[in-house]
Amino acid sequence: MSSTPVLRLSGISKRFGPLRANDAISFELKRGEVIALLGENGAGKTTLMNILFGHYVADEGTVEAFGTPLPPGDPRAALNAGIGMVHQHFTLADNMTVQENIALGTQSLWSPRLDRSAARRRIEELSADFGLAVDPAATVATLSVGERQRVEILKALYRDARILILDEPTAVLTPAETEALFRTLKLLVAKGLSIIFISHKLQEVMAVSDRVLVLRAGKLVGERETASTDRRELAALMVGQEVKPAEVNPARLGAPLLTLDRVSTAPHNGAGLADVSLTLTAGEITGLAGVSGNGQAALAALLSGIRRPTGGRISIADREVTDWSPRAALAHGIARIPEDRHAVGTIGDMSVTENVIAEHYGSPRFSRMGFLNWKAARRFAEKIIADYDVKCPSPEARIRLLSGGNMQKLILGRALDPDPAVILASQPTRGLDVGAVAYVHRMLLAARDRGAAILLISEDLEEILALSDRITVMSAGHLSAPSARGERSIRELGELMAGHSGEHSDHAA
Amino acid sequence: AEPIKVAAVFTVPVEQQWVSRIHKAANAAKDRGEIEYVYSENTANNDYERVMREYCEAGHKLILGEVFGVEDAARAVARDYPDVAFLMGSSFKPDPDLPNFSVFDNYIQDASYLSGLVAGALTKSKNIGMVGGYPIPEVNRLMNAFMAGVKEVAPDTRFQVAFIGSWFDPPKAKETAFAQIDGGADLLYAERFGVSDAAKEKKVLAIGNVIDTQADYPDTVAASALWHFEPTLDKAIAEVKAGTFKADDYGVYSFMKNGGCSLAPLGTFEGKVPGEIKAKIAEKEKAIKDGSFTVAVDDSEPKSS
Amino acid sequence: MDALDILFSASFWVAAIRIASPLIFATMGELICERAGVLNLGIEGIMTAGAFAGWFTVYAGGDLWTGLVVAALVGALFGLLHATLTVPLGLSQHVVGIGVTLLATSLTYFTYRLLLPEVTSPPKIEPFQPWPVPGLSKIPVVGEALFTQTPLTYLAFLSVAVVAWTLYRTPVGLAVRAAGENPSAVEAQGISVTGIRMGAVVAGSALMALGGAFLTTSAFNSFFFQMINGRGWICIALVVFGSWRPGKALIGAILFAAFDAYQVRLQQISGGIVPYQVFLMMPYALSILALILVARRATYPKALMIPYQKGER
Amino acid sequence: MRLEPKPAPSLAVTLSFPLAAIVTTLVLTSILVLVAGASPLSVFYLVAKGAAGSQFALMETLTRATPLIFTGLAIAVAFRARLWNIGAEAQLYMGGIVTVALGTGALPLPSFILIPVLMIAAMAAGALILLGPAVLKTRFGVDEVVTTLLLNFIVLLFVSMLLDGVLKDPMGLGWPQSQKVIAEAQLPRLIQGKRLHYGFVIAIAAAAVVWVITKKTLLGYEMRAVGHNAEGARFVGIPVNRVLMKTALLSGGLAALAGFSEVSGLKGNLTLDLSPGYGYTGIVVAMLAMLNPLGVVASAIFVAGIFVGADAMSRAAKVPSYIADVMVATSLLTMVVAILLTRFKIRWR
Ligand SMILES: Nc1ncnc2c1ncn2[C@@H]1O[C@H](COP(=O)(O)OP(=O)(O)OP(=O)(O)O)[C@@H](O)[C@H]1O
Ligand SMILES: Nc1ncnc2c1ncn2[C@@H]1O[C@H](COP(=O)(O)OP(=O)(O)OP(=O)(O)O)[C@@H](O)[C@H]1O
Ligand SMILES: [Mg+2]
Ligand SMILES: [Mg+2]
Repeated sequence: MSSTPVLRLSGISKRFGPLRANDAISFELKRGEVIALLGENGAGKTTLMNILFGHYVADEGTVEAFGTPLPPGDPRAALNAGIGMVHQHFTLADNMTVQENIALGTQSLWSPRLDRSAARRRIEELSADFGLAVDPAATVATLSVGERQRVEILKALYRDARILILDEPTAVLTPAETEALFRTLKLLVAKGLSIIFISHKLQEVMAVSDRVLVLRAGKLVGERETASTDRRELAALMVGQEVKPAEVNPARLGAPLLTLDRVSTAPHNGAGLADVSLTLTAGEITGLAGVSGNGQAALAALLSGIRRPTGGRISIADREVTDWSPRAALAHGIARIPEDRHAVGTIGDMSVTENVIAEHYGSPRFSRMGFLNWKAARRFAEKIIADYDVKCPSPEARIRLLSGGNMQKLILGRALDPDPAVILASQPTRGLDVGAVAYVHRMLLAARDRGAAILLISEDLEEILALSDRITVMSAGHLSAPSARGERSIRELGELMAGHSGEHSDHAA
Repeated sequence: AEPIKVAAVFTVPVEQQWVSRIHKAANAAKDRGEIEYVYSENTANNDYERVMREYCEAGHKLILGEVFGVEDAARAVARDYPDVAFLMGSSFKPDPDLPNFSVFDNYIQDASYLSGLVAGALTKSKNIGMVGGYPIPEVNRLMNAFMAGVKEVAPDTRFQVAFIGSWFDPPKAKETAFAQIDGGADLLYAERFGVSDAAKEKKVLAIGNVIDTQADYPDTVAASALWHFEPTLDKAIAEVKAGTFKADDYGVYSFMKNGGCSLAPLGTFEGKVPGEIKAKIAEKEKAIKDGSFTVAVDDSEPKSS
Repeated sequence: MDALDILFSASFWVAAIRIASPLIFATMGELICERAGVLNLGIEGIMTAGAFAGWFTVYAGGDLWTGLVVAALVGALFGLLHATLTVPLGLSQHVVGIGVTLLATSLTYFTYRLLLPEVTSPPKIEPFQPWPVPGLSKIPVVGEALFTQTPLTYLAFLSVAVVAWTLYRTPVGLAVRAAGENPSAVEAQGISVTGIRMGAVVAGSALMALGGAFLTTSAFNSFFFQMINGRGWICIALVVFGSWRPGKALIGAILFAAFDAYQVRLQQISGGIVPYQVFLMMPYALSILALILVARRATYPKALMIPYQKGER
Repeated sequence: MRLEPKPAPSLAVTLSFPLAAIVTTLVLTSILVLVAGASPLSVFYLVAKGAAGSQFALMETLTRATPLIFTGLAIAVAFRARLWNIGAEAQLYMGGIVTVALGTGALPLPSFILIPVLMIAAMAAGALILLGPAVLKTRFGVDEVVTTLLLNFIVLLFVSMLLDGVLKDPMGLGWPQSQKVIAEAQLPRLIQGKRLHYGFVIAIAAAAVVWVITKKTLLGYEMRAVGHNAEGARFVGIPVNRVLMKTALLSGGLAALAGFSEVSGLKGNLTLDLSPGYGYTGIVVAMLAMLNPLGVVASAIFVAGIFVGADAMSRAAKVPSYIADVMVATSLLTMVVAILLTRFKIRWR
């Protein structure tokens, strides 16, 4: 391995108002090297990468690629210098095809014709070379998250990127997809590319990286050779103290609180439910594993109230519900932690206060005769901020400006506030740092110990295994028979997830 | 003598046929040195009263305009400025209690009738198209007189009547005229700008209205009923000058016998109109002028037949 | 003629295509803007300015084609104003659009009155004449309808082809579409969203101005106040009706124009029993009806009306 | 070029940019006046005098501001919920139609009952006509920008039809105009002999009510939530479609009040030119006010003042009167830029 740095960042600083998102950060990336960038939510990782790529302009500091300085704020220069970036939030045009997304900007804007056949050939070549299977003619909107990520990587490779930046690429991937991604990364490194890889998942960091950089509150606080460190040390570096995994007490089961009886739904971001029966019991966490797109979204939408069943019955505390809506779900004591905290969990341009009362703004607690009681609302916001240790400038701040972890804490606080009977937690820790993950886990376990019935939907098998008292697997809209804690091995679960077993708990149709 | 300060408030641009006649007469008086003349065009009815008041405040002695939509407001202004004379296009009658407020209108049915005689003689298909803006008295009156003229010569003529719902959409007027030509019309009554253009393009004939456009369409416009605002304005100026301005209906000054309207010279069509018709025109014109024949004033909406 | 005969007469379709021509230009212009993510409500004013600029150039002695070039330039200039305010500054596209319409219209009227202070009847020019395409114009009905028009109508059809080709077959068109779908995808590929969007608005505005100029140099021969008379707003509806696709929008424009031509002809044969306003309403009401039918399937540009700021969180 | 938010701007900054906008407008207008061959020096004086230089001028400005306050409020309410109502013009005319339909003698009631009845009826009509596009939007996904825009044409033709038919004034000699409303249906003038009428007072009251609704009530909260993120609002249990319907009703009703107030307070009857585009100008007014209901009052008076002042200036300076609209447009565009600059700093690079 050559030791010439392909990339050098020197003294990068960036402020957003009073906030120092990056504070004098310097490091080098070598040819064929994989650097993992670690840090809590809001530590400044994305900001740093955005500066490197030219989306943001640093207040101070310079970026050099292959020995030449990059002009600040010019993504095109970064691209031309051979830097490719896979953003934390994908930058794909949904209504356009894979090929169009990849070819965008690769030809001179003023050439009279798109060279479509050549583009297609090249995409197919790259797909084959690096194991990035995807149909160039498919519309992006129809692709799974994993496929979209492959498109993003292809975008970079298509432009002959020599340096690839991946911002939390695995946060939204299934374990299988993650493995495929890592295989691709190995191939890339073998071809001499250098990679910067951001993740909150320490086992991934240990698996793929050569070197680890740790950011905390905008500062580079540590640098380790991967071979000479371990997960505990990295976690401690990130958070500034040791992170203890949440402790699990034995479950004390209560009455069944929510029952689905042969419920079907229309497809929703993937498969719909097909004759699904499920009971959530007080004091128990039911873990729902599965490859995304198999009906988890439909189940979450159903329990949130935003979708109605097309068949079957929902009973809550043994009474069948007839009228079903988000309001009805809330009224029946179902707390919802949505999968996508930006799109549906929060209203980004409204304040923290306005967001935390969103589910109960019409209750006597916050309103009187059609008028909002802003004082009570603000008191409630302050309470949640204090109780859940949310870092935010003030209850009046737009919630959009909060980091993912803090946003998630607010959603948690809002959902758990009046001790809900049933909790629906969809991907509750996606994209969160280790500290925040442990925190969310503790809160969920505490709610279970208080007697709530919890449905945990997650693509993170480790999380499912750690928290669930009972595990069921979803595949093609069907549920497997549940298994108790520790009953099935990871391999068995994996096979169920892949749909390799006809073993469904559903009544025969 | 000092020229009289005259201000005009128009609700449409001064190119619009109707207003252009007032504007022309006022400019002529200005050129003769009798008046000082300013105007506001395209004034929305909402702003009309304010503009009138501003002119009154600025010391103008005679205000011209058209108050079809703002009758009450205009009269209120007149009440507030008793020393200013108002000569306004209006469908209503003057009010003796408001001695400084007189009205006029384009009573040119005499000329329209005569132009109808020409049209009746020239249409071969006995099918005439008429394109109007809105069916209001000022328009209906002329159309009806024209139709009466046509029927005098060619009683079995069919009329296609259309309103385009706008004073100012020549392309639309032109399209409508095209449609009427498709429907068999070989002569068009050009109440709106645009109609003569269609006639010219499709090589059919047109009859002009209010202004003479034969110069622009020498092979198309056979005859025009002209409005002359000069008698109306000159009368008013004289009254103001003499200090004898009073509430009056100046409508009659648009009548043929007072020189307020005329049939434009046949010009390029001199040779194309049959002699008997020319004779008939001369005879009717004489009868109108000596009062032995009156063209009916019919303000009802004309319909296709 | 009865109501059905009209539909089979060539002269009716000739009229429909002629009425459609200015709409086609302006609709293509609006379509480009919206495809790039910018709603251009300046259309009505830009058409007015184009109508005047084109006409006046010819009136002042320029030839007809020069008039068109001037019209397009004036349109582009107002487009540049619109684009500067809505794209890099990210101001409300509604306000700026209405402001540009008001500014372009009133400036045009002001200029008209300054340049032609004392006219009592509108000055005329010699407009484009119909130019039957040899051979093709002899085909019954269809040939007559399509190929006995003025050169400007052929140009309108050509503009549809050019816009469609550009959007779907060239790199810049790809960038325009992507800018309207997801600007950050464009930025991430090293293309300036600001540049693409501004370019689209400027080019689109030039086309709108040509639509205006069609009215004064082809459909008619002089300039009038209030000449555009809502045609610009119609084009905005046509873009939606056409689901933001040039071909469909073309069909929409022709359908709308056909309704318009049809109602004029129906008015003649109804004998005044039905109020004429009902006929005038027809094209608008049918447009709404048509929108209801297409709405479900339409996929609008996702980033339409959403300003893009680089590095915004 | 990038925009960076400024930390809470000082009062001086907040005021200086709009001031600069006005100065810019005046300079640009002066250039046009110069081109027109008149002296540009007195433009500022003449505009100010024409807009507020006398009691008459001030009353005229406020008279013209009245309908703009209503339509501005209508737009502000709708845009807050991202209901793009471009059809305030149509709603205004619906208000006018109802006012003359019921106010010309059909309801022989005393003034203090008749006027509220007319207001409610007018609001209902305006609300109803916007409900159509709102339903089409929520049920069929039809873009409301287009439907509300097209309805403007349809309603205007409808008015034209009524004025040729059932609402035609039998004494109107065929002009497309309605009868006058009866004395009981008229809003009194605020000052004898001036045009300013109680519609202005109602407009101010409406602004206050709308302010309370948007800032203090559940509906205001819901509207804002729906406007910012409809999907998120639906998730947390806000009945999005119902909120949009309520918004449409409120917005349409407010715009209709403009029609009511113009007929009942100013014109007395309904004509085809009841509104010279107040519905469209309302958009401008609302956005200048940044959708703040109280700001709408100020911005309506500003827009009206510029128009009235510039119109008077055109006559005093003897330049074509179209300069008034040029000035309104210029001041609007410079003003939105100024408002932006009070809140953001432009950074090159
Ligand atoms: N455009 C912006 N305006 C204001 N603040 C911003 C902006 N972008 C980022 N921030 C703030 O800067 C800090 C660093 O954010 P950044 O996105 O870099 O964190 P991160 O390390 O990527 O976090 P995560 O793990 O959640 O992705 C955060 O506090 C964030 O709120
Ligand atoms: N410039 C704009 N263009 C379009 N819509 C806007 C604009 N500004 C705000 N809105 C919409 O208006 C609604 C309310 O805006 P905003 O969040 O500013 O409310 P607010 O904070 O209560 O207002 P204010 O600052 O007047 O108190 C939102 O639905 C938003 O989408
Ligand atoms: Mg990040
Ligand atoms: Mg994150």
